[in-house]
Amino acid sequence: MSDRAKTVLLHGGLLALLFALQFMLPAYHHGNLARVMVLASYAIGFNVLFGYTGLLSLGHAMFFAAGMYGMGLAVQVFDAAPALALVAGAGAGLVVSGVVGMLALRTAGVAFMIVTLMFAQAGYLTILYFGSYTRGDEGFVIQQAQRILWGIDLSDPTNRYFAAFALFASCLLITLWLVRAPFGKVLIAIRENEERAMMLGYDVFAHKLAAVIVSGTIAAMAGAVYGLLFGYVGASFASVQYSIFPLLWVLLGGAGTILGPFIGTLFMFYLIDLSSGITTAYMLVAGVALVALTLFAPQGLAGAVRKRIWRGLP
Amino acid sequence: MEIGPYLMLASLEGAVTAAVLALTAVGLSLVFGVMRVVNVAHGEFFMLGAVLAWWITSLIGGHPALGFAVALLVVPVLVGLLAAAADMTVLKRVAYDPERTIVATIGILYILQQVTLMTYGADARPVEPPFNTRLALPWVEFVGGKLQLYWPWGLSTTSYKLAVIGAAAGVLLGVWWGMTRTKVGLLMRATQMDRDMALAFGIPVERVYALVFGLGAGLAAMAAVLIVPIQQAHYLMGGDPLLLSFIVVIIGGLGSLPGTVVAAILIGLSDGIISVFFSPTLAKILATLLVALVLVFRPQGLFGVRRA
Amino acid sequence: MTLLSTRGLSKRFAGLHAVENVDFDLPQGQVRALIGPNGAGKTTFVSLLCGRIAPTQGTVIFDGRDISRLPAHKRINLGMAYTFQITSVFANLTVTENVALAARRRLRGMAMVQATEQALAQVGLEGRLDQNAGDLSYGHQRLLEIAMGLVQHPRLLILDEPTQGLADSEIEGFMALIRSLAGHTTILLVEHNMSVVMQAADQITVLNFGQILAQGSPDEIRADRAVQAAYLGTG
Amino acid sequence: MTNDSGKPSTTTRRGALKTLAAGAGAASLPLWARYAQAQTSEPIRIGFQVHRTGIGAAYGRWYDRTTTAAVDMINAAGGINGRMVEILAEDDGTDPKRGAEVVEKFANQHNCDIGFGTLFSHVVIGSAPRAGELKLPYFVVSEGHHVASGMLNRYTLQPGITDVKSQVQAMAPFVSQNLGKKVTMIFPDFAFGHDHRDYFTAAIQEQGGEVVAQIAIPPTETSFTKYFPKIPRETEVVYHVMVGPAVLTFVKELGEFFGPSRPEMFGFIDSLEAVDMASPGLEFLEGTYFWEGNPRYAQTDQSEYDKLYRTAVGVDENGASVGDPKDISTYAHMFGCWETLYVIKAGMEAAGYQGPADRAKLIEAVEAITDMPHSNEHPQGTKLFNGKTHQVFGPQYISRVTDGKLIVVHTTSIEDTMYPDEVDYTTQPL
Repeated sequence: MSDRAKTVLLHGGLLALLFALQFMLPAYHHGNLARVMVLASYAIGFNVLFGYTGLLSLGHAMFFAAGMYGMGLAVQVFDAAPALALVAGAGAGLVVSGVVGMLALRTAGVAFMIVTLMFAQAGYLTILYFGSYTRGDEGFVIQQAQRILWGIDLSDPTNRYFAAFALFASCLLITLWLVRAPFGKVLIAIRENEERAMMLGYDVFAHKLAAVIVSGTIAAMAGAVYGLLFGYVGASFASVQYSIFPLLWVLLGGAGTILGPFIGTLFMFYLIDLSSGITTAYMLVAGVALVALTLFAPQGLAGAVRKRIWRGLP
Repeated sequence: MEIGPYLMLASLEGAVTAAVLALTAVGLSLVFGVMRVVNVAHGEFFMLGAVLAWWITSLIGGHPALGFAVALLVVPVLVGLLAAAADMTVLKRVAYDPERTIVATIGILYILQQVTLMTYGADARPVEPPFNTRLALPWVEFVGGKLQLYWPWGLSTTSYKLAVIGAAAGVLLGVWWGMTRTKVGLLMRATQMDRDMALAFGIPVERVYALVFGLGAGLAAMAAVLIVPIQQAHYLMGGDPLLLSFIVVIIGGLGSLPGTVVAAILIGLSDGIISVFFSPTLAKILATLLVALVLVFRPQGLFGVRRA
Repeated sequence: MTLLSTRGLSKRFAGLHAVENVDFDLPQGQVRALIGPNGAGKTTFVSLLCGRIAPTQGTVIFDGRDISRLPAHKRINLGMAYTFQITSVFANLTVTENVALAARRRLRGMAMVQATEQALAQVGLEGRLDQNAGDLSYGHQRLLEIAMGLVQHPRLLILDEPTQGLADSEIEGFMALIRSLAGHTTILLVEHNMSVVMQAADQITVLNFGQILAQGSPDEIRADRAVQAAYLGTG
Repeated sequence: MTNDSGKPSTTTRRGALKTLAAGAGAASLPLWARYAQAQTSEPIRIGFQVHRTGIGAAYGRWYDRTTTAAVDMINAAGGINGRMVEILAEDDGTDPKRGAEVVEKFANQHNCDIGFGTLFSHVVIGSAPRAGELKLPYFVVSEGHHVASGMLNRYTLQPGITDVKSQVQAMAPFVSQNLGKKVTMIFPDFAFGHDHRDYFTAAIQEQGGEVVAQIAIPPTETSFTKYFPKIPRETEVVYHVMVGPAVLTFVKELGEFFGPSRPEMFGFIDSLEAVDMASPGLEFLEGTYFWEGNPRYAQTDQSEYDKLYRTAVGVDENGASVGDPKDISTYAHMFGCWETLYVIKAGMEAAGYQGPADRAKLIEAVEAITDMPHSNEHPQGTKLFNGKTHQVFGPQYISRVTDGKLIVVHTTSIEDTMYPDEVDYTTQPL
């Protein structure tokens, strides 16, 4: 079987499975999977930058929150329709990631991590500062009546699942196409050897900036959809913890793989959900997972598959 | 309050912040300088210092000064040993790769925080200061063309706060002396300048790394022991010192100890004084952005000496 | 016609004059060798040409255009190609993908695939297409570097110590390759191996202490006393 | 069983010492394990959303103890409609995202009849939309104004604790008549603090007073003295409210700032909730005033109801854990759990609640409740429930620190806490 056929089969298979699960899962897991698909889209966005371009951002929550607040404030303050609000969310992510990228990409390595962390912290405080619009830490509700997209009530579980599925499928397919396209191959080249990529004539800065923007906009889209599907916009989504989560998910699933973010998000979600029944300190699980991954499996679950079973795994 | 006494009070408060911050940040800076890694778990070593100080003072009882003195001696050593163990079991095994170290120390951060939650609990607990007298301070004013002293409302500090400043200055002098005048300090500086050369000269680099990592954490813990009679020990208290230390270390130049101390004093003092003029939350936003922009536009100057 | 020239090109590192005031002209179609003792500033000089490092002073003119202020990738896009002295391949990517990355800037689809295969065949790596570049022997990585240069069909190919670490048979192949390119590709060859230089180069430029010491045909250079002195360390 | 201070889930000071000393990381048992008593076939399952971790954990621990005590008492008296009550507790990490997930878990995984219990406003606001969609009656004990403001939905109710708007506006008459007209407010710079700022500023103006300065303190702040010089000299009353782990530092530094010559002080007990009044550095509070949701110290005229409630939860006359006098309860808030559970009981009994199919009936039954007399079920005082706004109204206590104890000097009337309706949830479909 050719690589292309295997790729189509694998990713198409996953999407078909997720589509079919809609009709089989019990309500609780049905709801969880919808949530996981939105969060996995966030992780997919993070992975474009971290996994494929080799840039580790510790401030992705600011993009997620930019989308969430871009959408939420459009609805809350300007009474926008959901479709327009989603566009506003994506637009906010585009602008924020563009500006942050222009500045942060002047640094590299550890400095890039710290700069993104600092920008994200400033973003978090800004949300609190403009409390008269954002309701600060408390956040606000997107009412059910404001969540009807083209006549589809997104608060209905079935519709929510399909909306989450649509977001996830588009993010997955877009990134799959992207990393197999020349643009994505250049990103990988930059990850592997930035100077060599430059000396092959590629505009490294422009490619990295594009990667930040694609990554940030996908994260923002996930944030906007999250707010719309679950009816809440709040500052906690902009906090440091929500910048660490996608890193954790992507590392667990396999950085630089298309399926890794989904696998990691799903795995971590259930790990926390199950361990919270055993210990109150369930974030301990996250800590142990991070240390263990760094020590024993830096390539993650899908990364191990790529190493041992199929080298062509995109 | 008039602007004069106000600035004096802000400076006094800022000096306490600066003293504790300098100790914490010097620990972080030392680790970056010698080992070239960023320790994200640094704030949790600070938190552990405060929690262990509470534990020891509670166990000992008696006069508060007794338990506090024991804590001041024992806690930094305990935390330092723990950090050295983390260095040898985790950081050494990722070969001090800068990015993997950050991820691993984020993991260590959660582990320390959550284990503290499971054992110590979620409450904020106070430690009694060994001594604490309120000292009202005078200010001068012109009355009928003559200078005279008066006692403005609220212009005061406490004996303990002054002691914190003194103790921190003493410890920092000790660190400076250790780095410049002792053989261990020489080994550290040699390792900092050129790891490979140090290895070639038979310096036990791995042991130096464990020592430095332990020392860095120990300094954070000592800062926490000093501050815990003023604040309280709480399992989530590590976040703020971490962020502030980052800011200080970046402004001062990563790896440069004098720069770090100067930056700590600058940040500590300005924190109080800026909030005179801006909304405090806005001041924090501006400070954070400033740090990001300093890193963006002046990275070489602020990262100390770059390696070729 | 002159393809590349520099005027007053200088680079100082903390007071050290790595390249000083170099005026250099390279006519189109020529194979030029750049030689000189260790530390003469050869790699610094070619790095200035392709923009890896910025000059302290002076101009670089390529195809009649002042490119001194252009970033490296734009210079490459004008038709330069550069192979690294210390091999710098994409170690975790396959041999094919390494060359394809170089080809893709110019070509797409089947044309890109063909050009890649052809370049790899030219350097004799056609049997190792799916290996990771990092798993190749050092000599093969050098050849891969050259293939990455060739596939760009550059107007100016800068080869920095291409034969270092190659076996004698591979050097033979390399010489044949250079000969096949001669005429339509201008080549700037930084080289230590004197027999390669003498056979391959039309003209030779000698650098010493960052300055041009001599320039001329292989025979002229061989006879030059100053060059001999520089190489023997008495100059 | 009334005293649960020895239970593994509650980390007392002594307990913490022991576990720290052992260095053991023993995790607490999940609640369901402790409640797995053999009872009648089908217990009523109440999902208890609790802050076990995160910034709200100190409150969560006492909400847990109060809930446990109330459920034990309800079960000992025969349960609800003859069925035992079972608590299924899940930690929400004081995080809105996890909060919403926990609500889903209650509805779809644990098959709970209702959800109950959470305190922090952002968790309530993040979780309530899901509760509304899942049609899971969601009883919050948060004192936020979010319920009565109309932001939430028909399935979210707050029948056990008054909201911040009521509390704050009821303080204004006492402050202006007894303490002074010129007030400086110090509050945290986020939504909870902004509610205090907005409601109190309006209320004191109505009383002819004024707010001369508003000092907002950023979240994550750990030292406070530098903000105090902004208190204008003309200030007659300092109004302070602070939350989070740094509250003791805040109050201590306030004392150190003023020394012997302080103005009148009026604080919300949130500034010292779960903090020992005997902590060193708090001596200056003698003679200052506090709002208390429920008096921490047993008063001389303590009601029988408070006595019973206090004993049941395991709190001594000073508001501390019976087992550990240094382990101070969150007495001003946690009664809300107790009272809410009894409102649930009353609602279920009135609705003849049989199972999840009767959830809508339960909502209607609770909406129909109006008067809640001072009783064992409502030990904090007589209350009035507004079915339209889903919010309860009740008395507020103002205490003066006397000999290191909080002595109630004024009790507001329910009328003082009332304000015009901002929403009518009963018009929303069920």
